[in-house]
Amino acid sequence: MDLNLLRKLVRLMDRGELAELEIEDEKQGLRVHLRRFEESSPTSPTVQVLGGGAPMAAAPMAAAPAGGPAVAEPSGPPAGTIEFASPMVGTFYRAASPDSANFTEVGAKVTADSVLCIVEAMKVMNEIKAEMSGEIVEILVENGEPIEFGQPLFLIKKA
Amino acid sequence: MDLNLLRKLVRLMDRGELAELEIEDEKQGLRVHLRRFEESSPTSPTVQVLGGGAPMAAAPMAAAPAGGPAVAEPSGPPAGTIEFASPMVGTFYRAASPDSANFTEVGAKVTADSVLCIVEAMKVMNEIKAEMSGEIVEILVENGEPIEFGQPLFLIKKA
Amino acid sequence: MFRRVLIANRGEIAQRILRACKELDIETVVVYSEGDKDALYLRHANEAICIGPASSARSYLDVPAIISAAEIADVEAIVPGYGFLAENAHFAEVCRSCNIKFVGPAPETIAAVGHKARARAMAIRAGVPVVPGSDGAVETEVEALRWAKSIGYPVMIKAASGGGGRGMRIARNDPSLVNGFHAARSEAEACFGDSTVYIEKFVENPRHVEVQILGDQHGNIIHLGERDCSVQRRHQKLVEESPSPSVDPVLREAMGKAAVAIAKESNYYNAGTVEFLLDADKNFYFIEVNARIQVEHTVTEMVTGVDLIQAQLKIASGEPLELKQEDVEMRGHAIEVRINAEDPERDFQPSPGKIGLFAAPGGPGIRWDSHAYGGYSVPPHYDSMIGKLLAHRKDRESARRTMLRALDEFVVEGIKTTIPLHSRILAHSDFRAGIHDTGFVERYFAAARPVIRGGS
Amino acid sequence: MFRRVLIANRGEIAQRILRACKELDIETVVVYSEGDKDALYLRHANEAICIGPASSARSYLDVPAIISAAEIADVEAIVPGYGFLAENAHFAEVCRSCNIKFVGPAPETIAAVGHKARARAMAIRAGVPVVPGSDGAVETEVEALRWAKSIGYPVMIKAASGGGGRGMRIARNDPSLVNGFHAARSEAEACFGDSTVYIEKFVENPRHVEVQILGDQHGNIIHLGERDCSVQRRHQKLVEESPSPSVDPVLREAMGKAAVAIAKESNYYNAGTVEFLLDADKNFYFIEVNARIQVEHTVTEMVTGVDLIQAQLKIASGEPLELKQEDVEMRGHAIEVRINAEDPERDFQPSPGKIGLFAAPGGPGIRWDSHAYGGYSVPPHYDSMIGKLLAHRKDRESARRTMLRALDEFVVEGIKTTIPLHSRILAHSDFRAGIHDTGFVERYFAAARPVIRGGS
Repeated sequence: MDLNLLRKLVRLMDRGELAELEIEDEKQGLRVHLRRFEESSPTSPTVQVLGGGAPMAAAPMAAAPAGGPAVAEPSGPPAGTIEFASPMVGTFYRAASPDSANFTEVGAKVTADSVLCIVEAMKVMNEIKAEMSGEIVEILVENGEPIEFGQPLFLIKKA
Repeated sequence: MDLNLLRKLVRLMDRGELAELEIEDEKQGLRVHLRRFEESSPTSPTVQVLGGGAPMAAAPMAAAPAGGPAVAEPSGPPAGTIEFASPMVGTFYRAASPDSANFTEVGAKVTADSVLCIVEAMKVMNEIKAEMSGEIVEILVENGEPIEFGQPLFLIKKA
Repeated sequence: MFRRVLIANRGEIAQRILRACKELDIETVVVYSEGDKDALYLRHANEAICIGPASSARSYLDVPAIISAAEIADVEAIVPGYGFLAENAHFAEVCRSCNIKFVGPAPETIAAVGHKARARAMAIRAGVPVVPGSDGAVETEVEALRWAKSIGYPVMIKAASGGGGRGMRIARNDPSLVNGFHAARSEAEACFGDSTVYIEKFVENPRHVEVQILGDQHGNIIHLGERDCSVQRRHQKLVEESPSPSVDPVLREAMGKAAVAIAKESNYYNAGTVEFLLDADKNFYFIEVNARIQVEHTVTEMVTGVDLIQAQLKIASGEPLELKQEDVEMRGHAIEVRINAEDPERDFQPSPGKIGLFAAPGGPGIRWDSHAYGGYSVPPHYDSMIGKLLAHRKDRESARRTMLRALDEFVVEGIKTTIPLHSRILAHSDFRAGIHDTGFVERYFAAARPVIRGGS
Repeated sequence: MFRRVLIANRGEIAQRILRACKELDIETVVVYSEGDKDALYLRHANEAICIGPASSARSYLDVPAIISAAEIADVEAIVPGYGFLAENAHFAEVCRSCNIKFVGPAPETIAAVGHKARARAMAIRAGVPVVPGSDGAVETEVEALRWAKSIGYPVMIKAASGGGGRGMRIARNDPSLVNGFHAARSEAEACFGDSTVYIEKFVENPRHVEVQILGDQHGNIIHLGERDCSVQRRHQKLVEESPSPSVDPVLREAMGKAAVAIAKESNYYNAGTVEFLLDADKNFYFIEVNARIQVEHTVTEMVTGVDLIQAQLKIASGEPLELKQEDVEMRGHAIEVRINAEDPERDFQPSPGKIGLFAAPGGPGIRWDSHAYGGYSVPPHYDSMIGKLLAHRKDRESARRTMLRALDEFVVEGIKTTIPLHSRILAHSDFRAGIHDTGFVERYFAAARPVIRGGS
């Protein structure tokens, strides 16, 4: 049982305001069912895990990577906006340090020189600039999240 | 377990204002069911996605009947004629013996009972009858030639 | 060696024979039905002859059509593979009368070993244990009790005309024997119009272990160790391996000697298999002789390094065996799984159709025997097996792991296959421990079967 | 053993490493460029991370991108495969500083064996023969004549700054040496602005024979016999085999000992290769050490039964070697051909594009290592190799025949490949006799080359 995975799933539910999440991964012999309290009571998600449906700890092989099945690719950005993709693989930070203010927020106007975020790669903090003028419509990744090359970070409505 | 895929799905739900999302990808052995908190909007559509390309969606029942696809047949006989195919594998003879006259010739009229040729198989001389009325337009194989099952032997213009 | 032979089969075994012939520099003529006319392996033969429509009865089982093809193609021998006409003594006889070599045993041998009672008698003459039994009709309760006492419980009461499990009763003591005797007789009368029953020792939780033999036309016979085929579903083998996890060198030698003794008794030549049941106490009992190459010959090829199809061809052409018994060495461990176009989720119903994306496994330790490829249409007319996947590694656990990773990387779209079932079988703790018996699949994977039933 | 590793490569070797990891129960993270994003093997990894655009310089050769991926994926080790960063001492150093195990030798070893002069000195210290030569600039005719006398004719005069055959002269006697000396100097001056030349023994019609070694981090080093890679085109290997038809057991032991001595001299651990030239009189001369797994490691795997990628992983994780030298046994003969997406009819120009109908060979004795399948698009950005086909049989002639039938049944539509060329190479009488040398392909198959030249 991978607790890390569960933590990530719960975080995902929180961010996506999910009430319920069910996953069955036959290859991993894994079934996960998570349900959160309905709106009113705020915290403590109820977690129910049904592990190892398969006879043995089945071959520890895994599921689809990014760029796998066609269903994985959601339709593309909403009309009038463009996805701002990460120019490198690394860790995404919204601020220069834990104490600093975020570089940008939803609704903020940005110009070509505006720093949008930092991507840390090999201990180097790379400031990522907007390189266009526009307005931040959505921030697609969480502070501290690992990101791939080419992964969309922001939705920007171009000026 | 592909967290990226899940993240994208949650974002998709968010954008599309989906309350619930279910995916079954048999190829990946993966089933995902996500449900979001009911929001004020009364009509939350239940969306069910059956994904993974079209592997099992495509009905796995064989198409090709015994005769095989018609397209495989090269161009086909000239208009108004039909190909008379060998009902067995063997050796084709135009006459009952080297001294006898041929059973038929180009231009001859035949009826259902007319013997067209002999196919020798396992030392047995099988008389092959026309089983239709018509006129011999062309003889497609040579005397003494080995022939396959289904090989066209004559072109006949049906009466 | 033959200059030119005819391959009287289809699918993976036709492909397998083609490969052996090419490596021996033998010209090949392959016959095919209209149902197989687009198969890629036909391209690899020197000649391909259509012998009939898709129906097996009018093509691959049609003796005159095949002999006629052999005559017009002017071949010296016919290679039958398995299934179809491979164990048909009449066909072997016709080949002989047409002066065409049949790549298999003599017709007399096929007939003898194919007859259950004669084969059993042969085994007894050869001093090989058979499942103890009454060897004939048991008429009365008293007789039944006498036989049960001499054989020892548990015993099985079987209808002489029976089949498919009907008219069969297991008895573990005298009262259940008496009840079972009458019940079996009534059922046999009702089902088959013949109340005759006989009594046999009931072998509990047996393993299916078979010995590969090779005999030439000069009286030399050797064995190439055993295969374990205990992973079966309704007597259909699903997974085979060599060596058997239940057989040690002493038992191997005993079973090998028994197999060779039976083969000698029947003047056997060709590749062949002697099948045994192995009980929990490592007693083995002769079941039958398969007078042909078998689907699972491949696992023996991997561990011994002997090409059995090439060996068959050499034997049929009159060459003496290249190996003596002491030259046979088993190296490593091989596991084979049968990839069938079937849906294990729906009672294994056939799943013919066009294959889309297709990527067979490869890499170290993997062998793949198949005629399938992306774009191939699995015809609905024949056996559903589309290939055999083998893993050969230095020991059983390594072979099992290699097989699991191979199954995991196998991509077949468009049809259902037994691939996911095999992943579950190989991951099962009983299989891993090598303690599974012939009831293993029904016991643990039955649930996967009748989820949805068709209309009938 | 590692719990989780990153695979810093692509194509067939990424696939190969994935397989080894799965069999060892190691979780895998594979990095990929946008040019490879649709590759099927990415699905088999636990995680796949895009690290850059198709250009190698910005993806598979981009050290920060790969290290960054390793950090966010939280792996214990990086497996480099061959090519790209596999023999980059700086990269190995960065891994060490980031506390990530590099699955290869120590950075110091990579640097030492990668330096031509240092490697040569190391071989001399280890008592291993190197190609005899002046070991430095030859300034005058008199010096040249003295060296030629001590080395023995034929000799080669080479430009110190040279490459690609320019500034090189072969001399077979004193007058041609004097002429060649001056000609080479002028040419070297003209071409490289540096007239310095040196003199080396000219090894005529050599065979390329290399020895596979395995060393652990505890000082144990063994060799796994040799590979013969004499079938080359412009120093690109096309066909490899083991054992070499030119090496007998006595020579094998001598070359093996030499390889191990050099490895010890450089404190080598990991899988590695020591390359030699073998002349017609069976004298061998050290050329270089390849401090990585090689493309053709597979032929050694087939004949020894050792999984070299698994061995690399075990070594890097600190395990001692499982085998001692006396446990190494070579069994049978393996031949490998490289299937490249190239057009041998058009000077081997790359032939990327989408594969249509695709059916790889299978059956007994065949191993197929590839990431390709029907529908796969061979990207134009990388090496043209799409797979390695191996035949392993009991002896060389059987392996050759198996390979020929496998090449014959190989169907690849949509792109051009080296398959037809390999059929011609393996059918050639010199190859069959095993008497081919490194000039073999240019000598007999040159006609196939310059039929049509591109625009440049």
